[in-house]
Parts: sequence; structure tokens; C-alpha cells
Amino acid sequence: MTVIPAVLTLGLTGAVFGIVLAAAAKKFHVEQDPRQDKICLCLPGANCGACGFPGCAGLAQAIAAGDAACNACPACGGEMVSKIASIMGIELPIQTEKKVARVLCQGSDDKSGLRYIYDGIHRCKAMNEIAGGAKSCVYGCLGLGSCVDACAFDAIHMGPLGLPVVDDLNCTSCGLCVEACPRDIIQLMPISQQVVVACNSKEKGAKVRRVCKIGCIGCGICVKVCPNGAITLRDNLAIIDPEKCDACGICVEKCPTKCIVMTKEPNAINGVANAG
Amino acid sequence: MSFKSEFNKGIINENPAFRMLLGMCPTLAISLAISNGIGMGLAATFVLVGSNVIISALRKVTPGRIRIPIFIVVIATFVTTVDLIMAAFLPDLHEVLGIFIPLIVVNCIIFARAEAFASQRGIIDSLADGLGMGIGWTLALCGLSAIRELLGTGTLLAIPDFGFAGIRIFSQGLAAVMAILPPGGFITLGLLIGLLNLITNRRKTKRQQV
Amino acid sequence: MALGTFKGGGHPCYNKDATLGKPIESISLPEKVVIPLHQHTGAPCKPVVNVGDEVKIGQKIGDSDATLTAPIHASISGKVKAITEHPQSTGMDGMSVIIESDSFGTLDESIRPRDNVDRLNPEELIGIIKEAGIVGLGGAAFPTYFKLSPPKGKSFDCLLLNGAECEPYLSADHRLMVERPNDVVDGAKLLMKATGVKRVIIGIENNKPDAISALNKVAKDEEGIEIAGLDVKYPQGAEKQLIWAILRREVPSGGLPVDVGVVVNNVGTAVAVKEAVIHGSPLVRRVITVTGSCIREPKNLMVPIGTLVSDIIEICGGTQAPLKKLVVGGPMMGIAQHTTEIPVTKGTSGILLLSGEEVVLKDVLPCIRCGKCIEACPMNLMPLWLADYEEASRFDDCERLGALDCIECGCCSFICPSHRRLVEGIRLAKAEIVARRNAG
Amino acid sequence: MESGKLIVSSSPHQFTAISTPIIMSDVLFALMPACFAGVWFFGLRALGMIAACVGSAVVTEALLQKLCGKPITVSDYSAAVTGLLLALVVPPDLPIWVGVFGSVFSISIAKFTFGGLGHNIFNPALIGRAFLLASWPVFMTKWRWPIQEAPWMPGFDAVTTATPLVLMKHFNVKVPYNMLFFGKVAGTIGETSAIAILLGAAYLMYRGHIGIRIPFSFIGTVVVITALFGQDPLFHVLTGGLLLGAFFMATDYVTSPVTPKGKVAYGIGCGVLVALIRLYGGYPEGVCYAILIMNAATALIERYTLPRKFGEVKKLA
Amino acid sequence: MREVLRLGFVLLVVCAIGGAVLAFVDGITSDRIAAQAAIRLQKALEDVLPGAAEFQDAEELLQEVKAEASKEGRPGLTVIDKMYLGYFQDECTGLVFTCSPPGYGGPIETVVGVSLKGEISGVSVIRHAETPGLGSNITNPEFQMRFIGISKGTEVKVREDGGQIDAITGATISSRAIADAVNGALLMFEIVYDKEAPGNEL
Amino acid sequence: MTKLLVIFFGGVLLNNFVLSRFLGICPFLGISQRVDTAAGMSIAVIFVMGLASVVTWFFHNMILVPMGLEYLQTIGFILIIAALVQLVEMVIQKSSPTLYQALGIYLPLITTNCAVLGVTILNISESYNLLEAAVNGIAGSSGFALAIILFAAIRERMEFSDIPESLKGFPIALITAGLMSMAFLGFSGFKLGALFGMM
Repeated sequence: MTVIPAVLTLGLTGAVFGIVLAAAAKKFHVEQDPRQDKICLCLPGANCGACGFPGCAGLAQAIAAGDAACNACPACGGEMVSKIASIMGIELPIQTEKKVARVLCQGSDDKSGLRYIYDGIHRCKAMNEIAGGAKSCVYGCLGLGSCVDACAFDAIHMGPLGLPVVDDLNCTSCGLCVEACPRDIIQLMPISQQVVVACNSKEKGAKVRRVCKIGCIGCGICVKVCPNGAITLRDNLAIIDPEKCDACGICVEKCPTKCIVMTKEPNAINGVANAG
Repeated sequence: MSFKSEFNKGIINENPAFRMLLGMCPTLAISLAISNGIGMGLAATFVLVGSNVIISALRKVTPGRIRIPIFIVVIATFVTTVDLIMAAFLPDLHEVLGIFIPLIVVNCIIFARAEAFASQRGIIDSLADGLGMGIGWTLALCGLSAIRELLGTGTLLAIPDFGFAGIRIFSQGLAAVMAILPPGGFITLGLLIGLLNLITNRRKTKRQQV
Repeated sequence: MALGTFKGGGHPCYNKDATLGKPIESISLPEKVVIPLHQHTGAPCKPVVNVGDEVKIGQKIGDSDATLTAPIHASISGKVKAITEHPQSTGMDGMSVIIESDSFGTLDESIRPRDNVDRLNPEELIGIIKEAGIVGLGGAAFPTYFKLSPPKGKSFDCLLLNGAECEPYLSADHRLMVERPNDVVDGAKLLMKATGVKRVIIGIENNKPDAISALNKVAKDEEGIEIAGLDVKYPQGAEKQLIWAILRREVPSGGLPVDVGVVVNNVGTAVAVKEAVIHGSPLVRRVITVTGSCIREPKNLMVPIGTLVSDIIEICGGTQAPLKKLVVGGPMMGIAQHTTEIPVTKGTSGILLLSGEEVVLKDVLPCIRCGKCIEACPMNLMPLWLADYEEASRFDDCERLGALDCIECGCCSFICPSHRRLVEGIRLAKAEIVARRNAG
Repeated sequence: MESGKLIVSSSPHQFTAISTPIIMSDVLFALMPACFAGVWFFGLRALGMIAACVGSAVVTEALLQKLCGKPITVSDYSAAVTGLLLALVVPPDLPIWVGVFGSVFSISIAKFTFGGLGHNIFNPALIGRAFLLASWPVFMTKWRWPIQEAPWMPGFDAVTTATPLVLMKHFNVKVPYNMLFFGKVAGTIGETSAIAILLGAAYLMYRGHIGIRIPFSFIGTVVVITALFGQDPLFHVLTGGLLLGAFFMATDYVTSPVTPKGKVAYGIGCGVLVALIRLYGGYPEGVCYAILIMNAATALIERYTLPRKFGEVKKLA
Repeated sequence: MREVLRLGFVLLVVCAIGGAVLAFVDGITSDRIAAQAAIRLQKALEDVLPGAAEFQDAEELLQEVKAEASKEGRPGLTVIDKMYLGYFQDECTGLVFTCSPPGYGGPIETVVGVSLKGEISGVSVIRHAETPGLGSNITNPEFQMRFIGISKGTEVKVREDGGQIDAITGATISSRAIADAVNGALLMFEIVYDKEAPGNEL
Repeated sequence: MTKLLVIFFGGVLLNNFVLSRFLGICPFLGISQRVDTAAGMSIAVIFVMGLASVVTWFFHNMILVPMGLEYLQTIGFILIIAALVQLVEMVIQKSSPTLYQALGIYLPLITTNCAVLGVTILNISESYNLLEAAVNGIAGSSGFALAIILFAAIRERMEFSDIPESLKGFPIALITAGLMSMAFLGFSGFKLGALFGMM
């Protein structure tokens, strides 16, 4: 019978390895986060490296140490993610209201001109460093589209006016565009906030008037006309409290420079809807 | 998921060679002729189906901590079986596929399916998955082999070890031998995956536009 | 001599011929001057006059309590018309004192020759220099009194006077050395006294033989004053390169000349020191070169601080071609302006008016890795990678590759056959790295 | 341009007149002597090959850029340089269609897929040659002597199909120096004439486009090693593609290290590989492969040969 | 400790089952694999020595000759790996040698048949790692035919070396390797033939 | 000695595991984003492959051959490698936490590196002796190390390249590997024996 030596050899080899490994695991046991093992069991174990960590054990260690999110594994479905989250003892973030990026400047070239012809690296940050940017308004959009380049979701485009337009549907409120803008013109706002002051200038009215036709001059008309008292002035700029605003649209109508915008329609700011 | 959909996904959407980029080593090494591709693909499919079924069957009794050694033993058993059977009944093909038959053991496709699929799913699903993945890989191998064989030798479906010259498309003198050398393998596969990406991307943008 | 050069650098077109032989002219007093309250490195000044006040030349109009600052003085006599924001050569608006001339040019009473010069001790000398508002006239406008006081535990053993004037087009320092060598040497002697060093070396590029001979004539009897001829290569006048070329001492990365026992001053600064100490006159005027293809009569001018560039263009006969680009400083490191309504400040060494095709930047082509920027970099950096990393926002890598060591001399951008904006990128990286450091 | 408004840009405001297209056209100009020598010795067929390779390289680049919607940049002459270099490193009797394939492969696989000019990892012309050598070895190893008889060794008809290096390696026959120097020997279209190559190299050096580090460390290493192994160094310098490779291929900006120390290391690496392949390798000639292998190592070499920053404090060991 | 033993036991069982399965498969296939190998060898030998039906491994004789040759310092026999005597109906019809001359990409496993007349009766290449499209043409029957009929006493050389055989274009080294194998075989044949003298059991 | 040198340089340059034998492609493509990680992986692979060569050699020649069980080669070898990797990992983790930090994380990935199993099987099929087997193991892994480190450096450089969208990632990596492999064709037919025979 040739079967017996084969069975014996392989079986013994296996047994020896099993015992040695198990014994070694005990002897060389290193204290580690007990959750790490549990998480590791949840992960697919393909050691594919797609998460950016070296293998599933690496990711498990990172998750246990809090260096990676529970859903860092791109191959894990929702079930596994919630399992890992429960191991880690954290609640999954509650779904909050969707925020979208809003561009707070409407100063296209015809409304707020250029001081000079810029020649250099085609990025807003670079232009901002050179004599404070070519835009007459030092708070205005430089229009080189760094926010468009930064967006990973194809949610910002250059509109017909040479100013960025946000696509509410694609926007994931990741904030990349906010970071990319050297002038803090882009801000994340709840999608339900329908009335927006599309200007960021903190200059006094006279200077704003000098450099831009559509900037907030801090005249305070909106503050007066708002039936809900939702608008205040700070640094010569109108601020809308979204809690109080009921989108009646009176301020939009009364604003002398038309810098307050109703965003019901997509592309309301700098998009086609507003262009005509 | 039905048997059919588990089977289908391996052929196109999750094709191991082109989409999941598993099992690169044998894919590149043996894709010199269509005959090799078929042989290797079928061998791997057999192992894949067998190991998937067994591992799926054992999934309830496998202790988590030594699941890896157990998978390895199961897979290796199948591989050796294929190796021996091939040596006995298809000696010429066995000669050509050489070292890559034992290396099916460490073919990441098989390991990945065992770990990611079979160890968590029922036997029927695992069977379908193994079959789909195996055939998907075989098809990918055949596709790549066909290109390399055609460019490199000017023939299709040649099996020189059986004295079958295949279909000659153009003369040997015109053939770019590099296609069947190692660099040709890398470059052809790279371009092929690139081409597939291009097609999918185009389709995606088209769908978006619609 | 074997010394006198450094690694890297380049050979831009010097274009100095237009003003090389033009003696320094003093201009008639302008009708109006705009004197920015922040013309130096350090804290800005606060105005010490009010709108409507009558001021005289040399009267202090701005001062600050900060450690690092320099007082500002009126450069013409007249009435303070406004204290307001006004465009400046930095490109941004800044607080400025606008004075309308009474066309008398009355000197302030405080300005009179000092008779006790020989008895002044170093502290007193440095005090006079501080009160006179003297800053480095080479361009950086670093307050001179601060430079002259070594930090604790360090000391100077050598004073370098920078007469290299390696920036193309400019000839202001050159003319100063040719016309007023005595003042340069006297200033040097005062600086020696103020710092206590026994050795002064005046470094001059070899393309200014008349300046070298003029200074040699004056200095040959003076103990401790040497003249060093330097290789004609840009940026020979950069502080670290100058120290290496003359003394073969290497200023450590992130360090200052004082770390190798050296203090460097511009020759113009030396003249200003002499005027302040001997004549008691604060820094209210300076020599500038007005040149470029666009100006009708290129000149070297002695102008009151605060004179508007538009007035200076008038004085030089106006433009002979449409002005396309206005640069304050030299073409390699100067700052391009968006208006001519900007004042000359203490740091303004020249005004460059350019026109035509020469000012239009060419399209950026892909980097072909020719390595010319590496060869040209006087700091031995890797400009091509720094710009790449900056674009990829990999600022840690920028820092690792020494972005902060960049002196922004412009050699890499000058030499790049693909017209990459290397310096611009590196400058962005530096700003970002500093911002991140400050953020913690 | 709107009048009145000034142009504002970052310093500097003055630029050199040398630009990438000028450098590339200088390289083309510097290769002219080698081209003339090739046509002179191998006839109009060589001219046809040069035209075909240059033409197909330029057309391929333009076509690919058009297909991918990128700006067409053939006017920077870089594709022409690649095509010309490829033509110069193939045998004169190579079928034209093979040369065209090489050119297409060079531009599309070695250059375009990596992102075009400046991004290729390997020298495209040499990749083209390696591709042809691997694909159509029979065509690529068929040589012709410029003059049908070799008077210095009558009756030895093998010489009609062997390059001096092959003669040396397999038959221990040494071709005289003067023939090597002028290029009256079998070889690729552009590599045979040492004097023509040196003329072009001198021009490039005069224009400041190539430095001395790479070519000299390359050739120097070959001289040292061949001498160490008891061979004639001068023979090895003058034969094969060494001069063409050292001055025109190894110095390719894009694929060689940018750091000064790295250039020397790279040159030495090329030299060692050429010498070893010639002495012990399977091929009689190793310049093409040596440079390609060092191309692969370029990125790593650069990593470890960063220049010392001015003012960098030496770390205590 | 119990856990340790348990895991060890599980692995033991799994491995044992694996071993049993493999032993079973091996039991079925081993004879066939051996038979296949024999068939391959037989076919290869028959190819180069047409007419012979049975082959006998002459290992002892080979070692003996090799030992003598190395003592005498005669090179050329090192390429020979094995020697077979070919028989047809109990009558020796020739010798077959398996050789591994060094080629371009390593040793080329070659089989050379020599008829009793001392002429090459066939050459075939079993395994090689020569450059595809170039050196790999040594497997072309057309090339192998060039050696048939060469008889003992002649030294085979490719034309580049001043010999009589046209080498494969661009693959001198590979061609030379085959010539080496043929030379080795002829030399060996001569020694064996002389040694065993005509008329004896060969 | 000559033979050992020939085996070593043959494994590194002539028959480079990655570039001409197609072994270890998955980690070659997967763990080559950064030179540092590639180097860490390389060291781990060299260590494991050297060790595995020795252990499997003993297993084969001391156990399988005497018992006539050569057909258990594959299953036995892979078991040994898996166990070895795990054992090494545990020992390193305990004995030298710093070393574990440096390369421990790459160890689990080696089990499925077909180059390890490949080299052990080649050792047997080439009938190497113990020393040769060990050298071959180290040579194969050094070849892997050479290829992956060169490749990682290239990939770091390619980050700034404007590669066509559909070729980004694996396709361009494969093409680069192909061109590297083309360059390494220059070593084919290299007579290492002649070179080292002189020494």
C-alpha cells in the first residue's frame, strides 16, 4: 500500500506545523489590540493592498489603532463595515443634510475688471501671490479654475461668465474646492439654504462700488426689508441666518447690486440660468 | 444571486485577468499559443471549481486561525492531482506548461476566490463562481495568447508538439518575434487592459451623456 | 585671483550700456510724494504726523516701537495731504503718507553736520543709523542697525561691502562707486567702527574696472580696506554667493552671514551711513537706475523717497513705445507692477520699463530634464523637482529638497528651455511650507 | 491684448533664447555628418531609410496626439530626432517596412504611452532598435560592407556579412583603425564613421547641449575595462555604436540622470555593461542594451546622487 | 495547550486526507507517466535512427569510454549524456546519443543517431532555450537534414568557421552547438566502434 | 565557486525572476509604489526565499526522496513556505519589534508570492545541492529585489507624467515592465561561466 507513507508523511508534517505554529503563537505572543484579530476576520483576506495598507492584517491594525476608517477596505460591503464598526464600538456617522459648495462671487470680467494681464502658472493660488491677483476686487474670484481642477467628482465647471458653477447633483461636499480657493470664495452650505449672498467682499461700500458692479456694498437694505430678521451685516457684508430665512425672496428683489441670489434652480450662481 | 449571474460575473465584469488583475504570472508566462492558454485555463478551472466546492463544504468546520493552511492543502491537493493526470494523459502539454502547473497553487485567483467567496458562500454558488472565474480566465488567456501567437509566429491555433501547424495567417518572416518573448507578454497585456479601459470609459461617458 | 566666483549661476544679457556712462542726476523736487509707512523688513511704522501738518525734509513722519523696524522721514517739505492706502511696489495697497510739496525744499532743523564723529562709540553709531531709518539699499530693505548688532554668542570678523551689482540693466551702485568713492570708503570706515571689525572687503564684478580703480585710489592708504574683483556672473551679488566668492565661507542652510562671522552691506548703504553720521541726514533719497527698451532717456537718478514712478518716467522723457511691463528692481528678481502710480521706496534700486515681444512669456513646454536649472542653481538645488512637487502639493518633499534654501535668484527660470515657471512654483512652495510651520 | 494694462508675472523677467525646439534642431544638425557618412557609404537606400523613419515617427506622433485630443507638438522636432536616431542604428539593408515598424513602436509605446516628450523612461530610438532586434533578428543582423570587396583580406567572404565587432568576437580578425575612423566598414547606417560622429558631438558640446560627464565616463570605462581584459581599447572605442551611443543616445536628457554625480555613475554603468556584453555577452554589440538598462536605473541613481545643497550642514557620522 | 493540540489535529486530518487522495491519484497515474516517458524516449530515438525498433541503454559502456577518454585527455565527449544501442530484430543497427551542447540560451538537448556505417542518420532537438525566431530554427527539419549522411572521421563545422554546413542566418552559436553535438556523437561512435571491433555483439 | 557565482548572477540578471521568468509579478506590480516599501518587501523576500530554499531542500532530499513520495512536492513545499512565513513573522515580532516594524508587515504577502514556490521547485528540478539551492534562492530573490526597486523608482517618477487616462495604473506598469524586460534581453546569452571562470 503506497497510501500509508503518503498519509503519514503529509499528515505528520501538517500536525507538526500546526502544533509548532500554535505553540509558537503562544510562546511568541505579542500583546496586541484584541480587536485587531476580530477585524481581520471580517476583512476579505485577499491581501490585495487596495486600501493602501500592506495586506488585510495591516489594515486591521490601522483600524484598531484608529488610523483608518471602518470603511477603508474598498472590497468590504456595508454589512462588513457595520460589523467592523460595532467591533470598534463606534456608531456609523448619522446621515446629515447634504451640503453643497456655493461660489460666493459673481464678479465676472464685465462686472469686476482685471487690473493687469497675468502671465504665469495657471493656478489661482499662484496668481494670488503675484501682486494680489489680477482681479480688481481683492476678494473676488480669480477665475483660473483651480477649484475645477481640484474637484474629483466633476461637480464644478467654468461657466459662461468665466466663473465656476457648481453642479448640485454631483457635489459630495468633500471640500476639496474650498481648500483649493485662495480667497475663500467657495463655502459649503446646506442644500436647503435657498437664499445666498454671492459676494465675499469685506470692503466698504464705496470701494466695492469702484471695483465691482455686483458686489455687496453693505447698504443694509436687505436687513431692513427682511420680514424674518434673518439678515445681519458683518464686516460690510450681509449674512443670512438659514434658520430664520424662509426664502421669501424679498431681499433678492430689493438688493441694489443683485448680489443676493435665489438658488432654487441648479446653476443659479454664474450658470446659464442667471446669465441672461 | 442565481447560479447564472455568479457564473457570468467572472467572464466579463470581474474577469480575473483583465479586471481584477489576478494570476498575472501564468497569464504572462504561458500565453504564447492558444493551445497553451486552453490547457492552462482548463487546468486552473478544474482546480478552482474543485477547491471552491471543497472549501465551501468545509467552511462550517474550518477553524478561522488555520483556515489558510487548510485552504493551501486543499488547493495543493487538487493542483497535484491535475499535474499528475496531465503528465499521464497529456504529456506534451505538461511539458510546455512546465513549472506553472505546480504554481497554480499560488495563483492568486484561486486563493482569492477561496478566501473571498467560497469560505463564505454555499456550495452551488461557489461552484458557479469557480466555473465562471475559471472560464473567464481561460478566455482571457486565449485572447491574449491568440494575439501573441498571431503577431509572434504568424499562425493561429498551432500545436507544434502534436505536429499541428495551425492556421498560417502570414509568413513567418514577417512575424514580430518579440510578441512571444517576455517583453511582448508584458506589453501586449498592458495594451490590452488599456484598450479595455478605454472602451469601458467611452461607454461610461456615453451612458452619462444619455 | 583664484577666488571671486561661486558654483552655478548664469549669464543673462547685462544690458547695462544704456546707463553705464550716465552720471547720477538729481531731480528737481516732485510736486507730490507718496511715502509708504512700510518700506522695510519688520514691523510697519505708525504715522507720527497728522493730515494737514507742515513737514520738512528729514522730519520723522513714521515710527514704531517694534524691535525690528526703521523710522520713515519726509523726503520733501510741504503739507501732509492724506494718510491713506496707496498702491505700492509690492502689488498691494499699503498705508502711505502723501505730502504735497511747498517747492521750498526746507531742511528740518535736526539735520546738521555732526562735529563729534570721532568720539562716537559703536552703540551710539548704531543708534544714529537706526534713527536715520537706514535699511539695506540692495533691495531686501533689511534694517541696517539690526544687521550690525550680532546676536549673543556670535561676532563679526569681516565686513563685506557689496558692489557686485549683478542684476542686469542696473547701474546705480556702479555710478555711486565711480562718482563718490570717498563716501563709500568713509561709510565703510564708520561701519568698521560700529561693528568693531578690522577688515572690510569691497566686492565688485570685474566688468566695472572704473569703479575698481576709483575705489582702489581712495582705499589704498586706508588700513583694512580691500577691493576684491569678482567674476562677472549672476547672482554674484547674492549674500551667500558673495561670501563664498570672497571668503570661501559657506553660510549654513537656514543661517545668516553672522554664522560665519560676516556682515554684508550694500555700497549704497555705506554712503547712506556716511550721510547719516557725518551730515546728520536721515535716509530720504536714493540713487535709482531708470532704463529699459521703453524709456526714451535712460538715466541714473538721485530721487527723493516717495517719488512716483509716473513722475520719473516724465523726467526721463516719457516712453518711446507702448509700455507693456514695469519692473521695480532688476529683471531677474524685480517685481512687475500693474500701475505706474507707485512710489520709489528705500529698497527700489531701479525701474525697468519694457515693451514689445521681450516681455511676453512663452508657452510652457514639458520638462525635458536637460538639467540646465540644476547646473545654474547657485544653491545646488533641484528646481525641476521642486516645481513638480509643488504642483503635486507634496510640500514635505519640497522641504526635503531644500525649497527654503532657494534665494529666488531666477537663474533656473532664466535658463529653462521649456520656459517653465520654476521660481514661481518654488516661491509658492516656500510660502506653503512657512504657512504650515506657522500653523504648527 | 487690452491696451494700457500692464503684464504682471513672477520674476525673472528675462529669459534665455535657447528653447526646446532649438535644442532638438541642434541635435538634428549635429547628426547630419553621420547621416552624410551613412548615405555616402551605403548609398541612397540609407537615405530612404532615414526619410522613412523620420517621416513615420513624425506622422505617428501627430496621429496619436490628434486621436487623443492633445495638442500636436511635432514642431518641437523631438519625434524627428527619435526617427533619425533609429534610422542611424539599423543596418542599411533593413527592409523599409521594418524600419517604419520600429519608428512607430518607438513613438507609440516608448514615448506616447508614458505621456510624451519628457516623460519617457527609456530612450525611444533604442527601444525601437531593441524591438526590431528581438522581432526580426534575421533582418537586423544582416550587414553589408560599403565596398563589396574587402581588399585587406581577400577570399574571406564572411566579411561581407559581418561587422568589425563580429569579426573580432567570432573570428579574431581586426579591422584597421583608418577604416574604422572614416567608417568604411559594415555596420548600422550612422554608427560606422567615427569622425562624422565626433564632428556632431563637438558641435553639441560647443552649443552647451551635452556635457562631458556622461560620454567621457562612458567611453573611459569601456577603455579601462577592455584594457584590463587584455583587449585593444582604441578598437573598442571606434567600433560599433559606442561613439554614437555615448554622445547622442546616453546623453538623451529625458532618460539620463539629471544630477551631476548621477551622470557620472550612469556613464560608468553604461561603460561596464557595454564592455561586459561585448566581451562575454551573447551579442557582439551591447551599446543599445547597456544604455537601456541604465535608463531603467536612472530614477534610482538620481535618488541617491542628490547634489549637496549649498550650505547644507554635514551630518556627523 | 488543548487548543494547540486541537489545531494540530485538524491540520493532521486535513493533510492526511490530502495525502491519501494524492497517493491514490499517484497510484493510478504513476505507471502511465512512466510509460509516457518511455514512449517519448522511444519515439525520439526512433526518429534519429530509422529502422531500429528496440533500444538499449549502454550506460556502463559510456562511462567506461568517457573515463578512458578523460584519462587520455581527449575532449569533445563531454557533450554526451547517454548512449543507446539500437536493434532491429536483435541485430544492432546503430547508436543513438543524447547530447547537451551549450547553445545561446543554455544547453540544447539533442538526440543524434549514427548508423552502423558510421553515418549520421538523424538529428533532433528535444529541448532548448534558444532565441525564438532565430536560434529556435535549429528545430527545423530542414536544418537538421543538413547533417544527415556525414560520416565518421569528418569534423563538422559551420561555414562561418570554414566548414561545410550552412548555419542558420543570424544564429551561428546555436548552429555551432548542433555541430558540436554531431561531432561528439561521431567521435564517440568511432571509439566505441573501434573498441568493440567489427563483428562482435554490436 | 564559479558555479555559485554563475547561479547567482544568472538568477539576478540573465533569468531575472520577474522580467524573464514571470514569477512574482503580483507583488512586483502591487508593492512598487514607493522605493522604501519596495526595499522593505525585497529584504523580506530575500530572507524568506533563502530560508525556504534550504528547508525545502532538506524536506525533499531527506524525506520525500527516500520514501518515494516526490509527488507530494507541491503540497509539502507550499505548506512549508506558509508555515515558515508565519513562523518568521512571529519570531521577528517577538525578538525585534523594530525589524518587525520595518518588514514584518510584508511577510504575510510572501506566502502567495509564486516566486518563492517557484524557486524551491526549480532548485529540485535543476538538482542543485544544498549550497547551490541556497544561493539560487538568494539569487532569485535578489533579482526580484533589483527589478522591484528599479521599478518603484521609475513609478515614483511617473507620478508626474501625463499618461493617457486609460493606460494609468496597471497597463502602464505592465508596459514599463515590458520595456525593462526588453532592456534585460541584453543579458541573454551572457557567458557567465567564461567571465567567472577567469577568476
